[in-house]
Amino acid sequence: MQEILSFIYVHKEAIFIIALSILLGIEVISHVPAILHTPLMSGANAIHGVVIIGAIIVMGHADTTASLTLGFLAVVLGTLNVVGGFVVTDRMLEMFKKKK
Amino acid sequence: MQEILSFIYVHKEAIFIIALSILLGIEVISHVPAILHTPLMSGANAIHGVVIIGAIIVMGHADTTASLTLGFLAVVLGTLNVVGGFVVTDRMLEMFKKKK
Amino acid sequence: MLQNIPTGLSVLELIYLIASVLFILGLKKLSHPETARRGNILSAAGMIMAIICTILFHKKDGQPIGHIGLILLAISIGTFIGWTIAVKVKMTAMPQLVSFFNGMGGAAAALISLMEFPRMNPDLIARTGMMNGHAIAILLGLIIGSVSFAGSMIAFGKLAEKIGDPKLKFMRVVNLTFMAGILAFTVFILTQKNIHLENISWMAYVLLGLSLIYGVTFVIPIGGADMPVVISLLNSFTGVAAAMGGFLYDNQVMLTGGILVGSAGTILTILMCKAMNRSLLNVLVGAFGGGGAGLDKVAGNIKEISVSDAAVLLSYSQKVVIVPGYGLAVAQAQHLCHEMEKMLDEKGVNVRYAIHPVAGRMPGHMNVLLAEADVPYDRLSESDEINEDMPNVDVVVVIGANDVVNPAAVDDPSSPIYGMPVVRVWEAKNVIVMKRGMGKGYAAIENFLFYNDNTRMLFGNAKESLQKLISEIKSL
Amino acid sequence: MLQNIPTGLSVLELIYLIASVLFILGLKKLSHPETARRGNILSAAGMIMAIICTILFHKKDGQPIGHIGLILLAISIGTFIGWTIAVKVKMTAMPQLVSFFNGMGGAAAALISLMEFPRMNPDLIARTGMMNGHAIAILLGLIIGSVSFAGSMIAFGKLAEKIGDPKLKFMRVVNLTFMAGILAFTVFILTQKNIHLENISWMAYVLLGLSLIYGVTFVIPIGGADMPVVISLLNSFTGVAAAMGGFLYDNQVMLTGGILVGSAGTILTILMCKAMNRSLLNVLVGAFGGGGAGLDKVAGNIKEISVSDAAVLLSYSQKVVIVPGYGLAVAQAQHLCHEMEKMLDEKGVNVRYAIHPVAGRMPGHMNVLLAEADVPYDRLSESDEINEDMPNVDVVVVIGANDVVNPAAVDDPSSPIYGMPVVRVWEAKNVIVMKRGMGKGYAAIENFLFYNDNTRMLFGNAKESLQKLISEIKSL
Ligand SMILES: NC(=O)c1ccc[n+]([C@@H]2O[C@H](COP(=O)([O-])OP(=O)(O)OC[C@H]3O[C@@H](n4cnc5c(N)ncnc54)[C@H](OP(=O)(O)O)[C@@H]3O)[C@@H](O)[C@H]2O)c1
Ligand SMILES: NC(=O)c1ccc[n+]([C@@H]2O[C@H](COP(=O)([O-])OP(=O)(O)OC[C@H]3O[C@@H](n4cnc5c(N)ncnc54)[C@H](OP(=O)(O)O)[C@@H]3O)[C@@H](O)[C@H]2O)c1
Repeated sequence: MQEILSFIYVHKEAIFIIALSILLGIEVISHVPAILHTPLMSGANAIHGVVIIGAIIVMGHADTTASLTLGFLAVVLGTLNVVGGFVVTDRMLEMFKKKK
Repeated sequence: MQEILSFIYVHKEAIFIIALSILLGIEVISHVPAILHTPLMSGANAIHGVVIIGAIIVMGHADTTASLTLGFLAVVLGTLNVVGGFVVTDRMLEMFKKKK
Repeated sequence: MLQNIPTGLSVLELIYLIASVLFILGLKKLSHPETARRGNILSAAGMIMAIICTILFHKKDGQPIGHIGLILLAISIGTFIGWTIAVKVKMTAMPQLVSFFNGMGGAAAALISLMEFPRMNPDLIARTGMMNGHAIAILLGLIIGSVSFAGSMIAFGKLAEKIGDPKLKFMRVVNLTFMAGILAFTVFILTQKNIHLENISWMAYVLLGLSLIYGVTFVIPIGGADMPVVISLLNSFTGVAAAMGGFLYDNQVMLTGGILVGSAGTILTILMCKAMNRSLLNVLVGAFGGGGAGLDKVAGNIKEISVSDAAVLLSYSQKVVIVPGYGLAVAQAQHLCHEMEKMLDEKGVNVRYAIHPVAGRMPGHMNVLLAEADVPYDRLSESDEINEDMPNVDVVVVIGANDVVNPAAVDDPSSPIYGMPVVRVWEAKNVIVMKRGMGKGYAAIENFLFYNDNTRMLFGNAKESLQKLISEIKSL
Repeated sequence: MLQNIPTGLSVLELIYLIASVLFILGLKKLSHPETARRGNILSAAGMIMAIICTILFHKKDGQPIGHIGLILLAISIGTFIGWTIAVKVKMTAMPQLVSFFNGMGGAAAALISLMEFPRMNPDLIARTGMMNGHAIAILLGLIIGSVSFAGSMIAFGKLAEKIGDPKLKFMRVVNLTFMAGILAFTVFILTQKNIHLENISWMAYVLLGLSLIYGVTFVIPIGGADMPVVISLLNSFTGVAAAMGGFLYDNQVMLTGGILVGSAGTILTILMCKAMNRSLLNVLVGAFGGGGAGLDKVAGNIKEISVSDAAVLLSYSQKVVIVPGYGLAVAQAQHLCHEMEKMLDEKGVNVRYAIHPVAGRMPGHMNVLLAEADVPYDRLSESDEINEDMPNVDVVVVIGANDVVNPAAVDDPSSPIYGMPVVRVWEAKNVIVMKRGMGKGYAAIENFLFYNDNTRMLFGNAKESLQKLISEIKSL
């Protein structure tokens, strides 16, 4: 219990940021029409590709060959998520645009 | 310039919290119907009464009579804002409730 | 590091988190009619939690909150006064009351800054000069808080009709000068280096003085009828000022709460302007507003109706719509209006009210007014709804409304209110307009509705006209 | 303190802030049809900014990012592969692709945790044992990331029809056991005190293994048709895993971005379930799903229609509505459908499509399908819109749809789909249903529409039936 409370105190800003982000996520999504569910899922999928930042940091400070290799893999996978995610979403949304 | 940049770095969490709160405020309010404008204004008015927390902190650590007096005044005014704000809002909203 | 944190501080942070979430949820619920009241209670709960736990658990450099007795006394006094005022004041005086309480919050924020200024950390100032987050937060809190305080008091005075609307064209120049002065002086303070705080404490008072004056000059020239918008703006100012305190004390609940109100208040201000089809700038600089008795330059035919004819027309109609406006509020004729509606209802007439969102002088003014007179909620319809059915309505009774029934909003692109949604009363079979004379409305423009073929005027103070109408209907 | 911060780090924080705001705005715009594409581009811009500036400006203990050449190589490889796949893959294979990319993100998060585990600060561990924020974030990132990876791969396989839907009742027990095991093991790791990291590094691998297996067993028993919901759920998992990385590196953009997706993804999952009138639990535990050919137990009259009669009926109608469903996608008959629609249009028939939000197997499936065949956007109407006009429609052609036109949703409270909004085709003057036989739809329930008086069945694979119909109409 003590540990959890101290944890909260030390990370208070991060916890606030988390709470606010959760509320924002809910707020922003809650009125989306059903036909946009799939592109939205795909777009959100691309955004969590932000994990690539972590992969870059890990790889950028890797000191052994093993960790460099794993880091390399992480960056490749993260990039896949980002690039694939955004491109696929764009393709889907292109289908929805009004044709003249 | 340098000072502003350092400022940003030192207060990065606070700045994130500010940015997220701004977006939340916008998001939450943007669909309010016109008849609720006045009660909403009043309700928001009550919430910024949170300034009373600051007043309590100042007064709680006051060391001179002068600052104690000012602090006392600040707490009284802050309380006015909080209590008056919430009660007035509640009275207004009572008027809107469906009568049977 | 982890073990040394006192439990109280952690609990406090947790409570602050919960309070912030409650503020957000409260605000969210406040913006939907069915949940609004619960939303207000939620935020209040968050506030109470935050206050109690601050007193119990807050520590500064290991010191707990002192003077608890006095603090509780201050809170009791504030609660007593605030509660009494809030409960006693008449419903129609609500807007000025909101303004008053808003001013109190602004004053509290300014006072906090004033006290923190001489207490700034000398080490920090030795290292960075005055250009640091602490000093910026203090100065901003001071400026914004005092502008909000002074401005709110003026707005309060205007709404309570203790302060008039002087037509001061030069005020715009004065205002800009003041704003520039405050800005320059703030920059001057922030660029001080290698100074002793005692030597510059007076500057805080000068800044306070300037800001208070600016608050007055900012609001004075704006028309009384625009005060709801101004109050909403000052409301968001106070929010920002409170957030500065949060920055100062590294206090997240003040930060979130304050900024939330700051941003929500700004949006609300814009929404209120939009509902009147004006821009915020237009309101602040004051292109129109204040209303007044206008000269009748239009050569047209005004057709009056006698009270007895009006009574007959109403009693033998099937569908009647009442459009209340600012004049009804001025005349305080809401109770008579309800009485007439009940009488017609008993005669089998279908009576509804068309509520325009910006009828009156504050959003929801008509709802509050009619609710005070116990008009059943389901009789009130939004104007859009009624508009669809308008051609089937036999008689529309416009009581003290003007701009919200002006056809120019629909058919005259050169009109300043063009594009504003209005109640399209002219589409009904008959229109009876009750007002004192040919006075203009808030927007101070001509209304051609009064010259229409199917419009009949019933001149006189709304209260008296209604009284006569009621006794006439009774005697039928 | 203030002066010693390198400019790069401050710029980086600023960029992170901007990127986070762009993510939020992007997501917001993504949820409105007109702005969706711009929203996606906004988030992408934020991402690119964040990546570039991290490489340029990030510092850890004063050390800048190293191995930049290799990093750029890795990014190039990832970009090349990702782009190629994303551009080449057929529109109809989109859902599995999303699942695949989602898995990649999960794997990256798990890898990061795996590498950070042995690098934890020994001082911290000496002081607090494993129970600290750092360790918790690492372990959560590892677990959630690998579950998301493994689960997404299975979902991918199911949608690509490489993995079937085994009916494994006992899986529920297996799953709960695994979940409990992972939980217990995590708590075990976290309660270690006074240990050397080298001695427990193997535990991270065990946890990884357990989580991967759980990811598989979690998704395997869920029906293929429910995969969109599962992917959405795993999507929000990956978001949370990414946020853990943000916690680890005190990196706000990862934190905001990850949590944002975590919460938005969860809401989206729930909305998707709602659109199918089911609960999330029901989807995960799998009450129905998988569809299949059902036995016809209803004694009723099925009336068939010949291709030539159908052609005549359609050609001489004024208003025709096409209701496409999953069968149209299976038969890949969208191009033929468009051809028929054009031919009818040339004959002066007013043809529209009624798009049900959950027709097909992913939200918006029909929009994507018909857009692929170049059906003009303004021919597509939402089912609610069409419903109002239904009594005036001469012929409704149901092509491979079943559940979305089931009257039980409206009039049979005992039906599992009761309350789901449907296209009320039975209110039209005539209904032609094109499907292969009496097979049931996704919900595996009977559809009494087929037995209605004004319903005619046109049995056969949608592609072939349409082909015949077209040549018939041509020859008229
Ligand atoms: N609701 C808000 O939030 C808000 C805020 C600020 C501004 N406004 C503006 O206020 C206006 C509201 O429109 P409205 O139609 O309600 O009012 P209005 O256009 O201001 O017209 C009020 C009319 O009532 C008549 N009147 C005044 N006292 C009366 C009395 N004792 N008995 C009978 N009639 C009386 C006046 O004519 P006589 O002098 O001939 O009697 C006047 O023309 C809009 O222009 C709106 O934009 C609204
Ligand atoms: N859109 C989503 O996001 C989503 C996600 C998951 C689940 N779902 C669910 O999926 C269902 C969608 O409804 P729906 O009406 O589109 O589809 P459905 O109810 O699944 O019915 C599809 C029908 O198409 C027929 N069919 C199959 N292949 C065919 C072919 N080659 N040619 C002609 N007909 C063929 C089948 O009958 P025969 O075998 O007799 O031909 C079947 O009855 C709903 O229950 C919904 O809740 C939707």
